[in-house]
Amino acid sequence: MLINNEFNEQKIQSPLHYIWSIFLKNNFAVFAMWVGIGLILISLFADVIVLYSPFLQDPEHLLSAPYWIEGGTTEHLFGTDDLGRDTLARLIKGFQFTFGGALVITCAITFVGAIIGSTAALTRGLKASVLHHLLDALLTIPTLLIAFILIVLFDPSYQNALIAVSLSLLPQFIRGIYNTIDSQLNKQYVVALQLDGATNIRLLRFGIYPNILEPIVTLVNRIFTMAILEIATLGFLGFGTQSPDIELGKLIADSIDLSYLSPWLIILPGLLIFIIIMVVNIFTEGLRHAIIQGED
Amino acid sequence: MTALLRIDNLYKQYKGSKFFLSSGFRNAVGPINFTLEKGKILTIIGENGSGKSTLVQMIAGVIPSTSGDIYINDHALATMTRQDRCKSVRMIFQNPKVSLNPKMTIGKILSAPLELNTDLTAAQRKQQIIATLELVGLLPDYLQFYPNMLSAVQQHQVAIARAMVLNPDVVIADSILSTLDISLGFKIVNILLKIQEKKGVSFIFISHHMNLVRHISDQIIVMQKGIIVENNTTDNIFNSPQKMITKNLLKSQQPDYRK
Amino acid sequence: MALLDIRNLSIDITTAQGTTRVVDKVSLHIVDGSIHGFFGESGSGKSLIASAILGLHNPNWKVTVDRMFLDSKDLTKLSPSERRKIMGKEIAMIFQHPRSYLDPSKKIFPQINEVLPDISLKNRIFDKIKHDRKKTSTQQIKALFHKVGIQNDQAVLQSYPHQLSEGICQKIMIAMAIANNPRLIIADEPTNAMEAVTQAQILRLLYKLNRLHSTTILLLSNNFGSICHLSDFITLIYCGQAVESGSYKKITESPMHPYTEAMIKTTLNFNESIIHKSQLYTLQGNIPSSNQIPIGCRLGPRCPRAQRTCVKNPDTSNYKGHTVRCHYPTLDEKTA
Amino acid sequence: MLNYLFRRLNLLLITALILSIIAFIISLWSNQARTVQDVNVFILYLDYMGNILQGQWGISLINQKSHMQNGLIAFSSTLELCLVALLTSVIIGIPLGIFSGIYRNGILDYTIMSIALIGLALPAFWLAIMLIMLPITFDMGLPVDGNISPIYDIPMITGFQLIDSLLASDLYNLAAFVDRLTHLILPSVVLSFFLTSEIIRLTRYSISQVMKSNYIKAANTKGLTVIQIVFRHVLKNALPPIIPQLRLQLNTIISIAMTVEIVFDAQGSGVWLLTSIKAGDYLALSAAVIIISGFILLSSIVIDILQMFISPTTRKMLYADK
Amino acid sequence: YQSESSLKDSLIYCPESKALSFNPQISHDISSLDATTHQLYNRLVKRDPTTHNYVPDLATGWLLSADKLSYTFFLRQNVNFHQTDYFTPTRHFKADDVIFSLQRMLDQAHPFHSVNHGMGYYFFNHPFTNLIKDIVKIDDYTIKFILKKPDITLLDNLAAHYSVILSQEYAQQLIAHGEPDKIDFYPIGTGPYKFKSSNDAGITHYLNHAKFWGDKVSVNNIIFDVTENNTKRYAKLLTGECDIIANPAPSQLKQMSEKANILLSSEPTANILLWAFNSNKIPFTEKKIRQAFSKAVDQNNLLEAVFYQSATATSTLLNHQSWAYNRRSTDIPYKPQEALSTLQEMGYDFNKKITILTPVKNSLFNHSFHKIAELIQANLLKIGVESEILFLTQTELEKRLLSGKYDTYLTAVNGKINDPDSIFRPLLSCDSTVLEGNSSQWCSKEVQSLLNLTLSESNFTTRIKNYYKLQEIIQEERIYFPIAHVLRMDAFKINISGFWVDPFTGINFQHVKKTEAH
Ligand SMILES: Nc1ncnc2c1ncn2[C@@H]1O[C@H](COP(=O)(O)OP(=O)(O)OP(=O)(O)O)[C@@H](O)[C@H]1O
Ligand SMILES: Nc1ncnc2c1ncn2[C@@H]1O[C@H](COP(=O)(O)OP(=O)(O)OP(=O)(O)O)[C@@H](O)[C@H]1O
Ligand SMILES: [Mg+2]
Ligand SMILES: [Mg+2]
Repeated sequence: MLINNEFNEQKIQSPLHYIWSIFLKNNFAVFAMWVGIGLILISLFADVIVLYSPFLQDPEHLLSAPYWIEGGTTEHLFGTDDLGRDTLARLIKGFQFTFGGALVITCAITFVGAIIGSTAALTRGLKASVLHHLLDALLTIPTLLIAFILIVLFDPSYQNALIAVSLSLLPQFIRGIYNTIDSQLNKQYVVALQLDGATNIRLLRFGIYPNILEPIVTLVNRIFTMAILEIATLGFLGFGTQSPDIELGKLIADSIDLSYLSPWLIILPGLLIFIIIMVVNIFTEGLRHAIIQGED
Repeated sequence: MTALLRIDNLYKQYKGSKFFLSSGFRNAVGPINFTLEKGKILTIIGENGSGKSTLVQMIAGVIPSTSGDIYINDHALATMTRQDRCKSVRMIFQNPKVSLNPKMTIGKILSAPLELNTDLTAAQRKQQIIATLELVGLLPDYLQFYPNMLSAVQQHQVAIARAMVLNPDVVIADSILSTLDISLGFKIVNILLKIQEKKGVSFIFISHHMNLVRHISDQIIVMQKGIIVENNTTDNIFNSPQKMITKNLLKSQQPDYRK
Repeated sequence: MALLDIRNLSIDITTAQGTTRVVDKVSLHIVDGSIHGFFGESGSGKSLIASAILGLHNPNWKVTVDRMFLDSKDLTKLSPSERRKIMGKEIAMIFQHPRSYLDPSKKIFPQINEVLPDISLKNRIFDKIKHDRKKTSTQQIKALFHKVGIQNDQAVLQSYPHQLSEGICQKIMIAMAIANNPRLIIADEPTNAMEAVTQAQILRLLYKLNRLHSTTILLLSNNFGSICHLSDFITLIYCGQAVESGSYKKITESPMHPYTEAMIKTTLNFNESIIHKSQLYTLQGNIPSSNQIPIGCRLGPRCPRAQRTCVKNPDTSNYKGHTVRCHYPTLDEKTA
Repeated sequence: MLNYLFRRLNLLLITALILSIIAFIISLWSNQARTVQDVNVFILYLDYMGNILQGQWGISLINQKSHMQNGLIAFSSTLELCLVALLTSVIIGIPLGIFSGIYRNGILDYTIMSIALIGLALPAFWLAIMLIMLPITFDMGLPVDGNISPIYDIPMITGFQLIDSLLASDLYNLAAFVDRLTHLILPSVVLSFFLTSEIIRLTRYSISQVMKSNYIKAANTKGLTVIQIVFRHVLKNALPPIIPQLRLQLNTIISIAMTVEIVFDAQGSGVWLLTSIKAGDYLALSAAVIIISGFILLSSIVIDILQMFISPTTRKMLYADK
Repeated sequence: YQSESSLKDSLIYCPESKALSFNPQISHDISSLDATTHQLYNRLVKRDPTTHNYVPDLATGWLLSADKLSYTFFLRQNVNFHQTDYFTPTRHFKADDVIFSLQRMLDQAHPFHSVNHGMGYYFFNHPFTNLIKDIVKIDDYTIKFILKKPDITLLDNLAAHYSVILSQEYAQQLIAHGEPDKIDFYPIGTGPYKFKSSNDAGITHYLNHAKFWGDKVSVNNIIFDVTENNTKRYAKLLTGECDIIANPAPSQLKQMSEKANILLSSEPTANILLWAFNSNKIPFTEKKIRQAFSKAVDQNNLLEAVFYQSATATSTLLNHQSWAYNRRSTDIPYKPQEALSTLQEMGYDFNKKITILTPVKNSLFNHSFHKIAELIQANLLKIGVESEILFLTQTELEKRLLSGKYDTYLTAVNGKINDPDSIFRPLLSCDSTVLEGNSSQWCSKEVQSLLNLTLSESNFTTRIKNYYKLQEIIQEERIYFPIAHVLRMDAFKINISGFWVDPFTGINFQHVKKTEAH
């Protein structure tokens, strides 16, 4: 009798399920996930949930403080700015632009970067080496400089800022994907699959991607974090969203003169950026741990 | 009767690395010439780094050869389609822990070679896989399992099944026992022997365990520094080794310390 | 006279899957000046026991032991600093894959130098000034290398570990182990994954050390055949349970436990003139995985002699220094 | 080894070529260089490269000086900021990372890692603004603007104002140097926030990797204390791998430094580029590409080569991969 | 750490923007004036800051001829020009320097007339061309101005910032070296401070002019450290990086006034913030529409939201302090309902989006124009008028203004001399172009003749009467919607004393004193 019958009783869980079940045990990360989902919903339905239009001016309440601070009103929970616009509404609107933009960028980079990175990793020869050197060169240009160049090329606008940020982050992602795939290529199960004659797509789909979840999650997280920070930075420098549209970085820049009268106009958007990044990082950190644990 | 496998002046060279100006080549393996007949077990022995793995990997098609030809049933391997090649030569990787994709079920792992190299329908494939599992001594239930749920021996069995599922003519097993305890390794040897008995395939086997080599092989090749120094039947090698290296290799087994 | 005396050592490990008793009531009795072979298949818990002896286990492992004495010192009651003293001086350890146990960023010389006796801080400073420390230590090292059979010592001392072969590295490890003339060397599969020729060299070296300096050696291995001839005493462990323990002679000539019998049969596979390409003898079944350990006697499901009582954990019975843990041991007339 | 050097050199040349092409394209497009339409692009490129190599990078619209001069002065100031920040981050980050890595998953570790996460999540420009607002809330007298007080008139010798102000000590004693240092404090604090958390993470990872390794186990069996082990075996193995990791972050660091400079109005590359762009002087961008990327490229290669000399393990890897 | 301002002989002044040049003849922005008029140069006469009487400067006295057509000025002797790295004077100040300086603006053939004319501006020659026929040197220390017609604004003009006296000798040296354009960037004057250095980062360094003819200054170094960002400027005042800051942000005033170690100075100026209606473009050709738009905007709200206490509301173009200010001029109050009904009456097309041109101040953080525009936009929306804010840089703005394709324009004008004409003429005269200030493209015969008439009128009562009339017309026509007079504000450390600000000629550091900081 060669077979242990006990195995049959064991519930067979696919690795993804297994990872997920480990992840769910991490309360902190699960909480971050729900907050993250909440954030996504807010950014999707920002226009519906705000009580006031972010552009509506309320001359009765100029520069009122958040309600928990002396001088605040419950009418404007987070206070108003110097034109009497509701800070909460503006935060949400700005958040929509920053977070939504970063989300779109991250998806786009992940998609495009995965395609280019995989192709590069699986091809050899001239094409790959040209791409390589190009990446090497692009990686030596600081992202802010790339963004400057592209912004100057296309004029400042929200869309162009997004394009600039994605193009400046794309090389990093491609290089990251390339390196991870490349390290997978000499794994024996990949060699075995290649020997079976698997096409590249199949190789990636079954052989490689399921095994590089952890580095991908790390990479995507990094890209997302950088995207948020860069969108906000460009907005702050006046290269992003143009008035009247708002974005968290621009919100800060707009209120900078008011830092003495109502510092929360600056503090709140900054904190929001901070919270977004924290939430996403805690979530991905939990995910990473789950993946690592699930793999051994 | 012609040989099943014939190796003809096979070379493998790696780019030299000492000086960048003299971009010389370093001979890892070659020239290699030997033949293998159907249903026989050929064992390659030699010191570490003598080129055994390089040689068999070339035969299996994992790495390309620099020059020379490999013939199976008088067809040059280089001119064959990939499908034919896969059906002729298969390789069992050394360590199933790293050669079985942890994210694929056993069923998927085994059906991949069938899907890619045969025109069988899904049902036929399943049938074939179950038959192969039976051959290596595993229950069909294992199809749903992931490799990490299996014990080391079972993982080896799966690795063998993957090699056998296409019914190849030659199966290569490069030091597959080195990661196992001796007692467990014997189990694998038993399976291989049984398979050979049933299917009549030829094996190319690499091992450092001389007693085992003696037990299972029909023919032995001794390699040193990339070339074959001795190629003979098991009895001849063990009873009258010609070269010093062979004698050393044989002597290393089971020394008596108490003397 | 027992150098190391361990009674009922158990180790429980808690993982994501739950707590498992990985080592179950193992007793070990190592006679001073002997080579004690400790055989068990992969994953049977040998390394765990070794690290428990040295106190190197993870804090989240639960180690319980009735008695663990090195000579007359109770190892369980040592303070960290006392334990550290013991580790270098009285117990030394050598490992499988020696190269990975050498610091890759340092040359061999400073690594050996580190373990040489008497490097108190005061002396070190003093020697730095006097510059002759190096000389004396070089001599010491030379002597050590001579003992373990390394010839070109200068070259070796000036190399990084990655420039040396596994065999040399293992010899260096052994040299480092014997530098302080420890009473006990624990060798954890010192020859595994080495070439047969090198394996023989290392084992012969250990044997010589034992005979010439009467250093006690605890030799852990998963290859019964390669160590049994070397050992004075042998203990077999299966899945964390010590199954049988006794002198070389008793174990090889009159094994009592079915597992031991099976192992001996396995080793002897080739010695008898067996038919070419016939099936080799193996014990049926597989080693259970750590979360599937059967209750009672762990060999139970695979044991040819298993009966209903085997679901209860057998007690250890001692037959004149030959201990066995089985409900149905093979007893020949003499021992019975 | 020579082979490796050669490969690095090769990489350097090709990457430099690509960079120069990028710079050329920017300059072409900014249309300031020259506008000869019919001439072959290739010839234009050669022309451009000729000019670049002769140091004729074009004249800035802001102050009628050469772009090269402007760029180098600005970048040296950025570099100075980065170095000061790096120094503080190393001093703070490495010990924290070591603690974290050794006592992995302890309370100390969690605290340190939370700090590191916070450092990553705070937007640099926002942090900078918060620091600028500090003097208003607390009466704190750290300068918030510029490189050095305008009172001091430091002759430029090296371009690094810390050094220059030291050299000018006959004029102002050490006052100018101290003043420069105090001007660097707030910007480098902001930059250090990011850098420190990066260094903590890298160190922690590297240390915990080493702590898991076999030779640390062996060191334990030799009877060494934790401190001995850390100093004799852990650090030497764990710290060198951090450098190439940090090297990969070089462009992010410079990016953040530029943002910080803009907020603090320190006369570095950030302000230089910003004012150039505002003045429509886009040739500055191509000068920046050459200077900044050139620096990053060169320093990466230098680091790689140094790494090879320092670390025996890397050398081993080089032997292994042919 | 010792803050920089603790050094007693250095004063750091932080203005908002950089001086365009170091010659107030060609740059008239307030930063240039602050940096030059009183520090580097002297004029023939100046106005006493308290009594507003004309007092001698480089002229020791003057005589008006009986026909009111010529003035004779007697010049101060032994006045030294600055000695710097780039110029060493060999002679004292004399009549030639006066003639050189003033003729530069008057005489088209003057070798320096067109030098640096890139900064060309209305005031470069305007005030004098219609005024002075000739300037005659009588001897080295006596000169005579011959007027075209009797005009009482000569002294005003000579006391204005652009009448500074440069060195003729230096100019000749520059010509000889072939670099005449340096005259405005490496200045030589007779003022209490001399130019030392200036860099791109906006830092300008002045040294004490040791051989100054007047009282010795107590602070040896004056440093201008341009800081665009309001927040930063304030922070620098607090950290001691600045001793005096110009134009603190309105939002900071309240907090500043509460700080014990900071003082504020405020000075009314002839500055006015305007919303101009393009009277050439439908529908703003209609008076009633313009009035309706005026009624639709809540001026008080604008002031409160943007300026806090740093501006005074106004309904006319003139400052309340001006002698020509018409106290009886009618206000147009905020009445959105009325505005709406007027618009409906007039058949205003509510589907049309009107444009509001807004200049981008070349500072990264300054948004106050924009803020005003946004407030106006919101006000207009309340009566159903949609508008679009065009936020334009200087060049784009000029292009747009010249093309005439705009509805309204948000701007500010600054009176250069203390004469109502200097406010009215640029805004209302048919001769002045859109860039000179006539951003509503206004041209009416009545206004034009009134303007011209009043300028040559020497009877003061008639002048007042005329200007009253003019103000009534403007008020009725509603060509401009005057928003506010912005106050010139400076904030300084408590240990600084003795500086004063002239609303027309800039800040004066001559008598500034710095005591030990606490
Ligand atoms: N990718 C490679 N590049 C360069 N040289 C290589 C490469 N792979 C192997 N070699 C060299 O080829 C020689 C043969 O190696 P091979 O692995 O075939 O030896 P082996 O006989 O299988 O040894 P072992 O018994 O240890 O498995 C070795 O000297 C090795 O250094
Ligand atoms: N850190 C750990 N955490 C959880 N389980 C562990 C850990 N280390 C070892 N084990 C478990 O303890 C058992 C015994 O391991 P040990 O390493 O002692 O075996 P061994 O006999 O030394 O095997 P080998 O011959 O492979 O060295 C194994 O089943 C393993 O799963
Ligand atoms: Mg091999
Ligand atoms: Mg072990």
